[in-house]
Amino acid sequence: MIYFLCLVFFCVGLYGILVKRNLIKIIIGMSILDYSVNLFLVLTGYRMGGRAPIYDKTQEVKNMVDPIPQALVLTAIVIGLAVLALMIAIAVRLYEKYGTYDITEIRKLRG
Amino acid sequence: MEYITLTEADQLIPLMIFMIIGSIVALEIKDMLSSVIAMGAVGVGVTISFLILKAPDLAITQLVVEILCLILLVRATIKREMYFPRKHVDYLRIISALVLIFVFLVFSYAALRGLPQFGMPIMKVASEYISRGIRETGATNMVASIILDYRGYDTLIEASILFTAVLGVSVVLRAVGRIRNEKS
Amino acid sequence: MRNPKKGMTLIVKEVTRLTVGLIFLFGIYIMLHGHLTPGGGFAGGVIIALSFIHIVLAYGGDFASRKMNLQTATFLESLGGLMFLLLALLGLIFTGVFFLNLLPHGTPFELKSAGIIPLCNIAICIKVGAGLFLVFILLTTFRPGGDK
Amino acid sequence: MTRLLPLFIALPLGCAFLVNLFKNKKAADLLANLCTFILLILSLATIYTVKAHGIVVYKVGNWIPPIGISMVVDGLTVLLLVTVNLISFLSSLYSIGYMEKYTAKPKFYSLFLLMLTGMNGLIVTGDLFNMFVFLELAGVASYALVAFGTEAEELEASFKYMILSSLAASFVLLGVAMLYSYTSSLNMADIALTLAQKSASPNVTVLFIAVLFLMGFGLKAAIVPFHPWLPDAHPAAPAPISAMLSGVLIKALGIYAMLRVFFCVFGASPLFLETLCILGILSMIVGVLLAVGQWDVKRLLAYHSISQIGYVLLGIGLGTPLGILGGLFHLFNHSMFKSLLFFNSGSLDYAAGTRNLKEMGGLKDAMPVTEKTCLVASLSISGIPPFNGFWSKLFIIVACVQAKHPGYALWAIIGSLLTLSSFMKVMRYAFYGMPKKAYASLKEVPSSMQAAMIILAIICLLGGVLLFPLFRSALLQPAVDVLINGKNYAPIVFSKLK
Repeated sequence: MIYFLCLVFFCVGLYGILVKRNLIKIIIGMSILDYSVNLFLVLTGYRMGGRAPIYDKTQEVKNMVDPIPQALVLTAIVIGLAVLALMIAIAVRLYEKYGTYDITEIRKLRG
Repeated sequence: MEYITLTEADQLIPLMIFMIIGSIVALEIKDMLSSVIAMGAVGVGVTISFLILKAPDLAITQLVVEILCLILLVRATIKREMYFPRKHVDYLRIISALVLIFVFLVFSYAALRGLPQFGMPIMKVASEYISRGIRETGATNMVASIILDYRGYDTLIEASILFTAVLGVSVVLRAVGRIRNEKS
Repeated sequence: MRNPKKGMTLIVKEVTRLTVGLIFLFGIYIMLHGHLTPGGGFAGGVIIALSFIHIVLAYGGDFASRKMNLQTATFLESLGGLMFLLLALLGLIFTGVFFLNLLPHGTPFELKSAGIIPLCNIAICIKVGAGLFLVFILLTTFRPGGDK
Repeated sequence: MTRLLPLFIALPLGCAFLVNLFKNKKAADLLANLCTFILLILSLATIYTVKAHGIVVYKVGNWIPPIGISMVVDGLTVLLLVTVNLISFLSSLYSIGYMEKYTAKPKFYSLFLLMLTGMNGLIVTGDLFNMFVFLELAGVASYALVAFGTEAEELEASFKYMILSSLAASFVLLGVAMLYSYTSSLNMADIALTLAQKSASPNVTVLFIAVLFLMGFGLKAAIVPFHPWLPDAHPAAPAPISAMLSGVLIKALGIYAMLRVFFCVFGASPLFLETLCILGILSMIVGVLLAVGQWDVKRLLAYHSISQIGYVLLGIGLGTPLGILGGLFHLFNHSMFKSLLFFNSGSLDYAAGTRNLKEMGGLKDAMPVTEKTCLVASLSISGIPPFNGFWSKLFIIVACVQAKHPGYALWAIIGSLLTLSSFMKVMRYAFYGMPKKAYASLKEVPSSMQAAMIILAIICLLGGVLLFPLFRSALLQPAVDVLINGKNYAPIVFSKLK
């Protein structure tokens, strides 16, 4: 059930990318897509009643959650940030060339 | 005295619904600044879910990245013309996208049932990390020992991706792209 | 500071002056304790970049670019990358294994432990901090080139 | 040699960091070319290593694979490594002259080397998540390179490419996440073993993950339903980058990753092979039909890339040894002649200042080297006998007939004829015909660009040599064996670890 909700979240991002015509909205859709995939990865690593995967000096820790998805998501967050920064830069430069963020106005090339 | 204990699933489902609504708002609202801020709310929702899922590393990182994203997006939208004339709505595009998404969701619903249930990962490799990690790497934070030792190679490349993106931004935003010689 | 017209109001500037140091220190703390507590080089780097961005937002672009110009940021970024790569190559040079954690591991729960992990954190932190600050500065100081 | 394996990643990465700091253009030229040249030598050396020791597994950080990341070098890897590093060396050679027209040359080389790192790393790795990370590295570098000229069209093409390509990466990551949840491992060999144990017949979950991967890598490879970004992105980039993108990037990121995941991890089911054949034929025909009407040289070439990728997929999709041999050989050949064609178009653009065929004409006398090499490449891509393109197409068509799919063979021949007609148009309008007055004072391009074109033309001419038993057993046959015995991948990798 939770997995499914996470994929619904994914599809909202997908919808944004496929349908919207504002460059910034497309970028927002892209980052929603990133969030949902990251969340999905962390969800798969969760263990019922688990603890954070960090050892403690005072008490013995059992039942840690899976640390691998967390490590992967850390990498994925950084990649998402990098792509987002580049996208914003290109969108800003496109705005400078065309004076708009509307994708239907920006259409010199045909598909 | 009795406490009503909420399981993680109980806490997560309302949060997920909040995030889904937030992201729909972010995509559909007309005002760009509100849209960016709605996305910020979604990002904070993701941060809280990371906390609930016992991933403090991710929560910290997600929060600071979120702040940075918001600053960059606000920079990109502020002081810019955001007027969109109402053209005819492209219904064909919307309907085909919705059909695609519907098929995707139905297919995924069937596929998700094959996965292990929520809260019970298999943890074949992970249990080895947990049992041997502190001895083999000396780090008490398991996530740090994975990203910088067991899978440090990934992190090297990840850092290079950020480097590439920064380089890309500086390349894209350079004032003059080509050297033109006006002979003809 | 010198030019009161630039940037935001006086209140914001004063508050910034008080908090920026704390934010910066917090970033360094997060970075150094990455192998013991949640956080790590990446989060630390972003926080440090944010502390600089904070100054730029409050005082305007010119002030910060005097303090930390683009050349320095580019240099630091490449340096961070090279440092990280060098740490990975140390293993290859000395033992023939890429990415070997060859420094002594020390006792767990102490700051000086876990071999190369803290060093990697520092390298990532320098790189990320410089890189993200560079992105922000480039986007802020970007002026349309004229041809439309 | 095994110890030097990490250099495929470390060397270009280190050079990329260093080049970025340079101010001097000459020093940047020298360092970048030296780096790609060393990588070419290293990749040639891997041929002998694999021939001598069989498959090579390298443990990063000395962790045993399901725990750490491994690098795996087998026949398929070697074929791709040689192709990628050969083209990248020639592209960097070509860039010495060509990139004088752009500003910020050191940054160009830095991005170029980062893209090369991404491709090399993706080819060498044996870990699924690592593959995703390298996919993104090569991707992000290529987005920036497509927008390198910062003209409006280039930025637009880059944005479109970036959106679709990031979408592809998200699909791949979702696939990796589901596969991790399902098998609790990230190492490809380990996943293959677990999947084989879990169930013999494919269930819905595995099918869904496979579809996610197919969509992700298909978008990267620009197979027909997923192609719209390619004809914009490839022409927009500077010519050496177009050559890299069309010549090797779509193959390393799309085709290679797809083959590795499907043949070695999921196991090639007949359903998958059938899908490949159909997608291949679709790409072949749609690509070439869209190409015929084009007047922009680079756009025409980009459409032909889609079409030629179709041939590769068709050959591999047949699943017979001969078909796979033809497909992989065509992959190698296509890298060579398509890079050469993009170099030619870059030279035309460099000298004449236009990419529109209607504006050119009679450049034969002014640019003899470009004309001769372009002729070789055109004949090669159309499949005319002595050149390399003929042999691989012949193999694919014969394999189609052998596998009792004469219909497929017919489509392949039709595609080939259409290709021939469209390249006759290029030669006719660009080089022959009436010389135009505006181009009377044209000179041939700088010598570094000429050298790159001549080397590639010689490879195109002599490409058929690779089919002789001596060379074939070194380069092509091991790659074919990997795909045919995809199921043995996991056991061999684990036996090497013991």
